[in-house]
Amino acid sequence: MDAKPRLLTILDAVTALMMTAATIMVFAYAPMEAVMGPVQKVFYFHVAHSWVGMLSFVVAGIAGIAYLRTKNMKWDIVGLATVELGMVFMLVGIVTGSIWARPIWNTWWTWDPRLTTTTIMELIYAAYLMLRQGIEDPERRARFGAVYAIVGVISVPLTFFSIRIFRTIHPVVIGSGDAGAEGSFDMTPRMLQVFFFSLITFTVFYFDLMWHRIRLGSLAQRVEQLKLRLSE
Amino acid sequence: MMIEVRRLIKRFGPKLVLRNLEFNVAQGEFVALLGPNGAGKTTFLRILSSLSRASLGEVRIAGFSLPHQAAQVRQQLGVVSHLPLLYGELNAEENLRFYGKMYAVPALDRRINEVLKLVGLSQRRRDLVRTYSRGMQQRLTIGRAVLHNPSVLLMDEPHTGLDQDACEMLDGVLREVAAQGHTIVMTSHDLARAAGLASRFDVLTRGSIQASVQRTDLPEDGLLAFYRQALESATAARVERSAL
Amino acid sequence: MNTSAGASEKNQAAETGGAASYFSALWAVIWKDLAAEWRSRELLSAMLVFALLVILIFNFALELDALARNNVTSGVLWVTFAFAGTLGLNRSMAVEKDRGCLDGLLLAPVDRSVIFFGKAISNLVFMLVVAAIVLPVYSILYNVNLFRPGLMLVIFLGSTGYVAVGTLLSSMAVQARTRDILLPILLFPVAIPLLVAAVKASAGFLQALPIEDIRPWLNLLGVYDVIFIAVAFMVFDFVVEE
Amino acid sequence: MDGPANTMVYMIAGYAVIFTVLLVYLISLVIRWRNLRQEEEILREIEKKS
Repeated sequence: MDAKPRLLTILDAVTALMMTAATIMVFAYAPMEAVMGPVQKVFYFHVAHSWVGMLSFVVAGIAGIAYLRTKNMKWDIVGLATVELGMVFMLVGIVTGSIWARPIWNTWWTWDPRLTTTTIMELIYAAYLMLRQGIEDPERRARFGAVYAIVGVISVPLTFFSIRIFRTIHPVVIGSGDAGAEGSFDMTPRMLQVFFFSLITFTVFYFDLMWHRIRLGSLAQRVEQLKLRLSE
Repeated sequence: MMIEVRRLIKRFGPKLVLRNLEFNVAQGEFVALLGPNGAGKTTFLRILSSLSRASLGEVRIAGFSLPHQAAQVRQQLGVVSHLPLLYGELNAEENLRFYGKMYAVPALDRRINEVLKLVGLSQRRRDLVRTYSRGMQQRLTIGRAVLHNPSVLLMDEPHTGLDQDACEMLDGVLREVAAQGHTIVMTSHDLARAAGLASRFDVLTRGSIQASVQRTDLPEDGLLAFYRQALESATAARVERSAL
Repeated sequence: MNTSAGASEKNQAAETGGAASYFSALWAVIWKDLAAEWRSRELLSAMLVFALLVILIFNFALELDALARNNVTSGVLWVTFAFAGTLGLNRSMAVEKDRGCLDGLLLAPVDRSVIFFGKAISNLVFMLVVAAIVLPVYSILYNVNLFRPGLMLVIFLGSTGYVAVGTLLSSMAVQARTRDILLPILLFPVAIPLLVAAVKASAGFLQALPIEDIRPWLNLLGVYDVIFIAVAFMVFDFVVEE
Repeated sequence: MDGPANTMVYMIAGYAVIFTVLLVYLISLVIRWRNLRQEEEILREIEKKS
């Protein structure tokens, strides 16, 4: 498994192509939004990052369940990989959201449900990593990580609803939602195309990165096993 | 057979702690499990006591297999580990009553009296366990383990941390327990102590049982020689294997 | 050997007296926690002193004058309960772990949920005792009447959810190297919806808002309790079994 | 004067953040991969010797 699989190389190339295309589309193809100006273009990648962040945390929960059912270490590697990726993507999502909010809402930060929830998600998965760090035995580490990932992924929608009951000012992009939210806008067909293309691109990017990160995880596991065997 | 273990393998990550261990104990035997530190004695006992799972292999206790029939196995087991498993803020009687309820022991009050008498703590039954000496705690621990009349008693280094007198008293309790027909497996690294108690001696090293001898087959004062020989042959076998 | 005959007898007994022996074991776990605590009062006194200190600090940090108090009382109360709660949860599990009693519990032929519910219920009792002492003290200190049935309900619902998650997470935390600091880090982010709802519902009752305004928060509390009791019940086995 | 607001700076900042973070993450993956490979080789050497 040391050699890089052909399929992965192809996936790398496809991802690179799509990323380039998406970037070009954002800057050259998507129209300028009439009120917000250029900053609106951040939105395409911002939403894509947040989406991938969400996706990866859901995957973490699923990997947790799968680990507890099968006790197969592969699922632990998947869980750790997806949490790490989720943290990176979610961080970008939060920071870009904040940058977008500054000119539009006139503030870097608001305690709106999505912002707050995503921030709490980051904290949950930071706690996940700290929990793992505190446990030497790989089998127990995997078990506890899986349990915490499940607890975490269940608490996230509840967190969202709890803050949702406060009034939100985050624009609801898809669906009619509260139309009065400041900074919402109607997407032209071109905008929609760019938007969905970005989503697809970043989803592909996620799976590409996951593959790499899982390979890294397997390698780390081999090294850890070697160390344990030598310390015997 | 009270305990039947077939081809037991336990790995921690890549580390093989128990390799193809075979172990059988008949009803009423008192087996001393000897071996150097790190041989896997404690791990093996934890698997027998259902606290840890085997990676591979078959474990049957009193006819029930682990881990599928863990609840039935647990009912048949009394366990003494190197920790007391007692609550310091409760007295002897309360500790026993608590465990008695967990095991659903019938006629609990009478049984508690019997057990306290057996381990010689009737006088101090109302004292908090945290005020007990190490030896008294250990005797109560054994009382706790036999409370529900288990058919199998597992003990991990029961003499650890006890002085000479406490050891003698503990041995007295253990002989009495053995005389009641419990099947006992005890790990120990104290050969002299084990020699005075057990009816059978097994040497566990490098993750499997290397040798086993009945007390009756043992020459006078021959346990040490037997133990040394078992360890040496195990080392020799390993050297041979790695030379190949 | 009559082991097989004896076993089937025992099985039958387990089937007929299943519920009775389940609750007898559950009660035994709760009873021994409460009895031990009654002797030493270690945990409760620590929780209480800590809770009162938190309130004292809030007094100076927030300048709890009469006007501010109405708005922040529920927040102060829940921060106090949450902090004191983690203290108790951690200690109650560490006691089991240190003397090997957790192994003792696991060796018993009872369902693992007995251990979980037993520990959770005794933790709940500790939290409620702390609340029962903090509330009157707070009422006297700040001259507000906290004795409203609605608030009691919220405290009960909030504490229930908190100890359900907390007992599960503390049984993981005590098995980690960093156990002294780990529990709050694990517990607070997943308890946020619970705390938000509890604070809001308490504030609603304190300000005598119409019940329609409070109901969403009560619903959220109920949903959180049900979901997390169920989840903790399902995954607790994996936390304690090797 | 009702044209698009001038928010170019924010757009640039946004994309700068996106690409920087992703780049840093990719580099960290590569570095970790290399370090682990080295470590693995060293450990295998030691294992062979013993």
